[in-house]
Amino acid sequence: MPAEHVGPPPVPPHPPRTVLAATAVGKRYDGIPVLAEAGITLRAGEVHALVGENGAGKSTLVKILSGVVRPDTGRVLLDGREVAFATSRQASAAGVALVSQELAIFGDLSVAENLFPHGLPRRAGLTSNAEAERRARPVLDELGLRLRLDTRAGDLDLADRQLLEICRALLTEPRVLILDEPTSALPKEAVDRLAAVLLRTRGRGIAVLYISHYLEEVLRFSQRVTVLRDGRVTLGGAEIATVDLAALVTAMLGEEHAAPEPRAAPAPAPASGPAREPGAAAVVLDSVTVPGRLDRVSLTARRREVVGLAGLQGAGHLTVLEVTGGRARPASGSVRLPGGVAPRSLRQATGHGVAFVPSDRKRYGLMLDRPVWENITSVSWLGLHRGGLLLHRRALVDRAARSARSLRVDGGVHRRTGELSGGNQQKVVFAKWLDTDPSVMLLDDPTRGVDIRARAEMHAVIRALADEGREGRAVLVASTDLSELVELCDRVLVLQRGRIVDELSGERLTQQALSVSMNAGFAG
Amino acid sequence: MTQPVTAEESTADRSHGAGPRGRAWRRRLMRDELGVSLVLVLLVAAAGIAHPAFVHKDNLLSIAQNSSYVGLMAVGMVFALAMREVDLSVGGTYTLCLVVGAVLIRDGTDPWLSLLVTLPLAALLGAFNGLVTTVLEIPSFIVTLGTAMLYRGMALALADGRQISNLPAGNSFFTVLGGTVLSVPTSVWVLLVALIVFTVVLTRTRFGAQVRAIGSNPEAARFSGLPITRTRIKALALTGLMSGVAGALALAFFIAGDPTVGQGYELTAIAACIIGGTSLAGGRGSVPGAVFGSLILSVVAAALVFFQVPINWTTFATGAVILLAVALDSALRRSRGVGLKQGAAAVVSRLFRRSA
Amino acid sequence: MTQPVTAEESTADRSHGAGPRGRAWRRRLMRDELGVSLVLVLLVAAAGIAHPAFVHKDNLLSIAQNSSYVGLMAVGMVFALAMREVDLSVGGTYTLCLVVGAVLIRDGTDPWLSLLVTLPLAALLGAFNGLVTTVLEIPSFIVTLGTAMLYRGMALALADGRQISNLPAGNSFFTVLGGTVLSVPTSVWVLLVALIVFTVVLTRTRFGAQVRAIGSNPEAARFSGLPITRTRIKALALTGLMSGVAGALALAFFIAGDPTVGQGYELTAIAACIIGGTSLAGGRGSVPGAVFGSLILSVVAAALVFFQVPINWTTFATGAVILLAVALDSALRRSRGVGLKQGAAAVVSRLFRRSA
Amino acid sequence: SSGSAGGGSSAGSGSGAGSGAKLKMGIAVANISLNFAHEMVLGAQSAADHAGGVDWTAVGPPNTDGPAEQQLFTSLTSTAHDGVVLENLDPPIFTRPAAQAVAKGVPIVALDTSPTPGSGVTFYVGNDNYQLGVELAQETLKRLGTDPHGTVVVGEPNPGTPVLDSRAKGIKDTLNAKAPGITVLGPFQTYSDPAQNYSAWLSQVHAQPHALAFLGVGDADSYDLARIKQQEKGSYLVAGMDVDAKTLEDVKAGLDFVTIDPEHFLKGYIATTLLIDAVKQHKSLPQGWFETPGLVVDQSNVDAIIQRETSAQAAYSWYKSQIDSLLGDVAANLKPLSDAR
Ligand SMILES: Nc1ncnc2c1ncn2[C@@H]1O[C@H](COP(=O)(O)OP(=O)(O)OP(=O)(O)O)[C@@H](O)[C@H]1O
Ligand SMILES: Nc1ncnc2c1ncn2[C@@H]1O[C@H](COP(=O)(O)OP(=O)(O)OP(=O)(O)O)[C@@H](O)[C@H]1O
Ligand SMILES: [Mg+2]
Ligand SMILES: [Mg+2]
Repeated sequence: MPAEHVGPPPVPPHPPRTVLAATAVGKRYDGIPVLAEAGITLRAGEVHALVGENGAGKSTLVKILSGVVRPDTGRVLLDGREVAFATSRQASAAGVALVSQELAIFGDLSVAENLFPHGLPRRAGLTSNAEAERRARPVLDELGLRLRLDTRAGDLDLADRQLLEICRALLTEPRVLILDEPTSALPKEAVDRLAAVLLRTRGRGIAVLYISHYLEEVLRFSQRVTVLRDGRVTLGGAEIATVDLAALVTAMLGEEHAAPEPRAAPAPAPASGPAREPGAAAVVLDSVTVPGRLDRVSLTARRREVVGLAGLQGAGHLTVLEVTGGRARPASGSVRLPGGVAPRSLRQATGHGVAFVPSDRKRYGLMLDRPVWENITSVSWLGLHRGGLLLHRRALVDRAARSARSLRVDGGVHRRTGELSGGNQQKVVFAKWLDTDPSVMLLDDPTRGVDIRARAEMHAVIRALADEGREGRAVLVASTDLSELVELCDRVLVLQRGRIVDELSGERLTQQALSVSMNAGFAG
Repeated sequence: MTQPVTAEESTADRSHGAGPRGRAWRRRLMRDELGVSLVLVLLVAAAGIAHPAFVHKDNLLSIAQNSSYVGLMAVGMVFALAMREVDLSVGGTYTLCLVVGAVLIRDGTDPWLSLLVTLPLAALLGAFNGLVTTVLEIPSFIVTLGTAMLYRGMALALADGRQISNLPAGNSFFTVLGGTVLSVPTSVWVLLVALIVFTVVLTRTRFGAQVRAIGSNPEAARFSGLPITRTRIKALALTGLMSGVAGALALAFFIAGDPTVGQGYELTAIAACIIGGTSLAGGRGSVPGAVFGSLILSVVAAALVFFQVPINWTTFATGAVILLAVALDSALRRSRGVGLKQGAAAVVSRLFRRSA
Repeated sequence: MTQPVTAEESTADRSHGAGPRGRAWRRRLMRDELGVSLVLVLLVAAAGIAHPAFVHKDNLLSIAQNSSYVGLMAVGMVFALAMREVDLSVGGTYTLCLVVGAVLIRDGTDPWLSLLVTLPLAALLGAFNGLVTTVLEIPSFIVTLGTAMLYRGMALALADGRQISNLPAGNSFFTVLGGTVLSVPTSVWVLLVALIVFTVVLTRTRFGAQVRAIGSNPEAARFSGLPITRTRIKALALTGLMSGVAGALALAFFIAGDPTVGQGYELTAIAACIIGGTSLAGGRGSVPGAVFGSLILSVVAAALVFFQVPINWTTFATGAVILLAVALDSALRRSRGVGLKQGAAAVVSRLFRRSA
Repeated sequence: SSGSAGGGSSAGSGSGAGSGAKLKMGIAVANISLNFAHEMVLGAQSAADHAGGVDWTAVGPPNTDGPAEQQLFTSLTSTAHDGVVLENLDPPIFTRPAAQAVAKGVPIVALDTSPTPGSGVTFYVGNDNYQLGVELAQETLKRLGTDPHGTVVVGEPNPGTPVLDSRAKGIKDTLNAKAPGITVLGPFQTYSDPAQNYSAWLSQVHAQPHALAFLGVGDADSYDLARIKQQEKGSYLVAGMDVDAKTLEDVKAGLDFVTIDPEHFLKGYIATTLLIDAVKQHKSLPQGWFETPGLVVDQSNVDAIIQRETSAQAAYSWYKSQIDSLLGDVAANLKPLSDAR
C-alpha cells in the first residue's frame, strides 16, 4: 500500500465494519440538482477521502451526513440504522462530528469557550478554564496549537482558527470525524501534524472522512477515496491502492478533460521558463521594521515577476503583504509602490493600483448577502469610483459575468454570494480584484479551496497578469501550499522571525528546499 | 418606484437569480414593500369599514401630513441604519432647525431665505455626528444620544425656553410650505419627492451602493478600499438634512418655534424604518418601506380616535394594534401571501364601493 | 470579579495571545471597566473639587440610589444586547410591576407576598417579548416597542390613570426595601448583589456563554445547534425580571404606584450598557460596565444641579458632559492610559484630603 | 374677525347636528397619563353627562408630545364635529389646526392654556397661572415670619411650558417684591418623570442645605419634595402644586405646608358646559378669557379635598355651588383674552 510509508497502519478490525453510510442521496437548491443518487460508506478505522471539482457537491454531502442539511431523497445510516439528525448537535451526540468549510468560530468568545460551545466543563456549577485546560490541552498539543485558552478567538489567524475547530471536533470524541477542506488554510507543518493525528484516530477505530483538493495529500493519507462530479459519484470508495493521480483527475473532470488538461496535474509549472526578463522595480521595501513582526526587511519586486513569500506561521511573510497593502504601518524603514508613493492605508494603496487578495474570504473578502456581480464590481465601482455616480447596472453585470465565466464561477452572477461553494467564493474574491486592473498584486493563499483545474487556470491568469499590460505587473504571493509557490513564482523569499533568511529560484526552487530553509535553525 | 428597491432588497433572498426572472420578481415584490403597504391598506380599510368618515379624503390627507415629519426623518434614517449606524439626534436636529428658523424669521429674515441657514445647518449637525463617531471611535448610538441633548438644549436656550410665535403667518413661506398644493398638503408632496429621490439614491447611485456595501460587511469594505469615513459622514449628514427638512415644514405649518417638540421622534423614525424592512444589522434598507412604516404608525394613532377607545386604554390599544400590524406583515412576508392578497383586495374594493 | 469579564471582553488585539500573563491581564483591565470607572471617578472628583458638598457621603449615596433603578435595568439589558436583541419595554415592565404591586398592596395583599406576583410577572413579560420575537420572526426592537406600550398601557388602565397611594408605609416592606441597611440604601445593596451575580452568570455560566456565542455569530450558533430560541427567551425574561426588581424597589421607596414613571428609561439603560462597553452588535457585554455607565449618567445629572446651570441650559449641558465623558473614556481605552491613570489618582487623592 | 365668524358658523353647525341626533363632542388633552389632564377629562365628562344628549370623546397622547396631540385633535375635529374642548401645553402648535377646525365650523373652546391670536379660537377657560404662583409665594411668606433672610429654590419640571413658566414667574416676582431678604434661586429643571424629579430635587436639597424653602410648580414636585423633607428630616419648607393622591397625604401629614390646586375638574366642567350650551342654544360662544379660580389646600381643608377626589360625583357635589355661581353670571368672569397668563 502506498500509505505504508506514513507509518505502520494499525490493522483495522476484520471485516471492516461500515459505521456511517449514505445511499441514493439527492438534494436540490432552487430546483437545481446539487446531488443526485450520491452515496458513500465510511468504515471504522479508515481515512476516506472525498474529492471533486468546486461545486461538485462535497460540502453538501457531508452537511447531509452530519445533519446540517436535510436531503430531499435518500437515506443516511449510522451502524445500519437510519438516522435523520435535526441539528449538527444531535449528530455529534451520536458521534458524528463535522468541521465545516465555512468555519463556525465565535470571534468574541475565548478559545476555551469555542472549544466547548455547548458549555465549558464546570466546577462547583461555574465554568472552569482550568478544567477546560486539563481536557483540551492534550488535543491542542497534538495539533501544535500553542494558545492561552482565554485568548479571544477573533484574534487568531485563519490557520489557528481552522485547527481550533478540528480540536473542537476531536474533543467530542467522535466515532466519525468529517473534515471539509481542513488543510486548505494550513501551513505544511500543521498539515503534517494533522496527518499524524488522523493516523492515530484511525488506530482508535474512528472513521475519518476528509475533503481536499490536494490529490497527493489524498493519496498519502487515505485508504479509500470517493469522487463526486456534478453531484454524482464517479468513483465510489475505491481502495487507494487501485487508483493513481490520472485516474482521480479523470473521475473528477471526466474523460475529455483528463488528457487535454496537462496543467491539471500538479506537474512542473507552465511558464516558469527563464524566457522573460523582469521589468522595472514596482515594490521596494527598505529595511522595514514592524515591532515583533518584521525586522529590517528589504526586498524589491519587479514588474513581470512573481515573487513568493514563504515562512512558518508568524515568520512575517504575511506582514510583508500587509505593509505593502497599507494594512500595517512600518515603525521604521520605507515601503515604495510604483510612482514612489508610500502606502498609508488600504484605501490609499488600492487607489495606487494595489490589489490585496486576503485568504480569509468570509471576513475580509465578500458581502455574502449580496449578489456575485455586486461583489465583483464593488472595488472598482465603490472603492476606486470607476464607472460614474449612477449605476450602469447592465454594464457592471456584464463585466462581472465575463470575469466570472473566465474563472469558472459556477451559477449566474445574480446568485447570492453566500450560496456559492467555497471554491467558487474564493474565485469571486480573486475576480473582484482582477476587475480593478491593478499594477501590484498581493496574494495571500489566492487559490485556497480551489480545485486543481481552476487552480491551474488561476495560476495561468496570475502569470499572464504579471507579463501582460503596459509594462507588466509585480505579484507578491504568500501561500500555505508550497507546491503553489514552486509552480507560480520566479523566486521565493523565505522568512524566519521577521527576517529574510533565504532566496530560492530556478533549479533550487523545490518544495523540499523550501521546507528545509523555512525550518532551518529550528532543529527538529 | 418600488421595483428597484424591492429588487435590491431581495438579494438577501436565497432564491434570487435562480428561477425565471418573472417569478423571482413577483416573489421579491411580495417579500418587501408590498407586505407593509398591504398592512397599511388593510388598517385603513378596517377603520374605514367601521367608520366611513375615517376614509374621508380630508382625514386621510391630514393623517398623511401628520406622518410626513417623522416620515422624512425615517427616510434619512434608512441611510444611517443601512450602514450599521443609528441617529438618535433626529428629534434634536428637527427641533433646533425649527427654532433657528423661527428666530431668524422673527428677527426679520425673509422666511424663504431662512432655509438657506436651517437646511445647511441640519446637514452640518448630521455631519458632526459622523465626525465625532469617527474621531472618537465610539458607537453612533451613544454619540447621537449625546448630540440629541446638545441640539435640543441649543434650541431651548436659543428660544430662551419660550415658544416663538406671532410670525408673519401671511408670508408665502407659511401659506405655501405650510399649506396645500392641488389640495394636498405641501409636506406630503415633499415626502413623496423625498421617497422617489432617495429610493434612487439608495438603489441606483454609487453613494447608495457604498452605504449598503459598508453595512453589509464593514471589514470587507475597508479591505476593498471603500471610503468608509466619508460615506459615514455623508450618510449621517443626509439623515440630519432630512430632519432639517422636516423641521422647516413643521415650522411652516405650525407657524411657531416650539423648543419642546420632537421628543422621542428618533424611536418612532427607527421603528418606521424597521417596520418597512430596513435591518438594524445594516446592508439592507428600503426608503418606501420607511415611509409606509411611518404612515402605519400615524394611521394606528388616528384610527383609535374613531374607535373612541377609553382614554386609559389608548396606550394599551396603540401597542396592541402596532403588534398586530407587524405580525400581519411578517405573516405576509412568510406566506407567499397570495390568499391574503386576494382577501385584502376584496376588502378594499368592498370598502370603496361603501364609501363612494 | 472583573478578571473573567475582561478576559472575555478584551477587544481585537493581534499581539494579544502572545504577551506574558500579567501584562496582557493589566492591558485588558485597562481596556475595559477601568476606563469607565476612571471616568466616573474623574467626574465625581471634578464636581467635588468645585463643590465639596458634592462628595459628601449622603449625596454620593443618594446618587447611587437614584441610579440603581436604571442600573438594574441596564444589568438585565446587557444580556439582551449581548445576544443582538434589544428590549425597549424595560420601562413599561418597570411601570407595570410597580403599579401591580401597588394595587395588590392597596387591596390588602401582604407587601412582601406581592413580590411573589410582581417578580414572576416581570420575568413573564420579558419571556413574552422573546416568544413574540421568535414566533413572528420580527426584530425584538419593534416587538418590544409595541409591548412597551402594551405594558405601560396595562399599568395606566389598571391604575385608572391615577396615582395609587394610601399604602401601609409602616410595613417592613417599605421601611426595609425602601430604607437603608447599614446606612446604605437597600436598592444600592441590591444593585451590588445583582452586579456580582450577573457578572458571574454572564462570564462563568453556560447560559452566559451561550448568550454571548449567539450574539457573536448567530450562523455558527445555529450550525452548532445551540438552543437559540430557548436562550433568547431566557435572556429577555432575565431582562424583564431585572426591570421588575427595579419596579419593586421603586415601589418600596416611593410608597406609591404611579403609572407615569419610567418613560424613556429604555434608552437610558441601553446608553448605560454601551458606555460600559457592551456592543449593540452582540457578543460582548459587561455587567459592571453597565452599572458604571448608569452611575455616570446619574452623576452628570446631579453635578449640574450643584453648578446651578440655568434651566434653559440644563439639557445642553447634560448632553455636552455626557459626550465629554465618553470621549474621555475612548481616549483612555486607546491610550494605554497610564499617564491619565496617574493624573486621575493624583486628583482623587488631593480631593479626599480636601473633603476630609 | 375669523374668530367671530368661526363662532357664528359653529352655532350653525350646532343646529345641524343638535336637532334630533346626539351631539358629537369631545376633549383633547396634552397627556393622558398625567393627573391634571385626568381631572379635566372627568370634569368635562360629568358636564357632558349632566347636559345630556351628548356623545363625548376624550383623546390625548400617552406622553407630552404637542404634534402627537395635534394629530389626535385634528382627527377629533372630524369625529366630534359638533364641538371640541382643546387642552394643550403648547398653543402655538395648534394655531393652524385650530384655525382649520374653526373654519370647518367646529366650535372650539381653549382650556388651560390661552389660544394664539391666529388660531381663530376666541373663548378660553383657564386659571391665572401667574396668580397661582403668587399665592404659593404668599403662603410661603406667611410661614417664614417677618423679614426672612436666606434662599428659596424654585423648580419647574419642563422648561418651555407656558403654564409652568408663568407660575414660576409669579413665585419669583412676589418673593423678590415682598421679601428683599430672600434670594430666589432658579427656576431649575426638575423633570416630570417622578423618579428623575426626585433625584433632581434631592440634589437641589444637598446643594442648598440651608435654603428656607423649596418650591415647585408641577405635580411631581409636591410629593417628591415632601418625600425628601421626610427622608432628610429637613427643617426647610416644601410645597408644589396640584392635588395628586400622594400630595394630599403629604399636606395632611404636614410635609407640604400647602399645595396649590388649579381646580382642573372645575375648569373642565365649566368649559364643557359653556360649549354645550352654546351649541344647543345655537348662540355663539362667549368671547375672551373665563378665569377659573385656584385653591390653596392646607391642613385646614385637606380632608375635604381628599373626600372630593374620591369620585366624579364627590367632586361635582363639592364644586356645585361654585359652578352655579360662576355660570350664573358668565359675563362677570370674562376678561380680555390678551390678559390671559
Ligand atoms: N445554501 C445554498 N443555496 C443555494 N445553492 C447552494 C447552497 N449551498 C450550496 N449550493 C450550491 O450547491 C452546489 C454544491 O455546493 P458545495 O458547497 O457542496 O460544493 P463543494 O463540492 O463543496 O465545492 P467546493 O470544493 O468549492 O467547496 C454549488 O453549486 C452551490 O452553489
Ligand atoms: N456593491 C455593489 N456594487 C455595485 N452595485 C451595487 C452594489 N450594491 C448595490 N448596487 C446597486 O444597487 C442596485 C439596487 O439593487 P437592485 O437589485 O434593486 O437593482 P435591480 O435592477 O432591481 O436588480 P434586480 O432586479 O436583479 O434585483 C443593485 O442592482 C446594484 O446595481
Ligand atoms: Mg465545499
Ligand atoms: Mg438586485
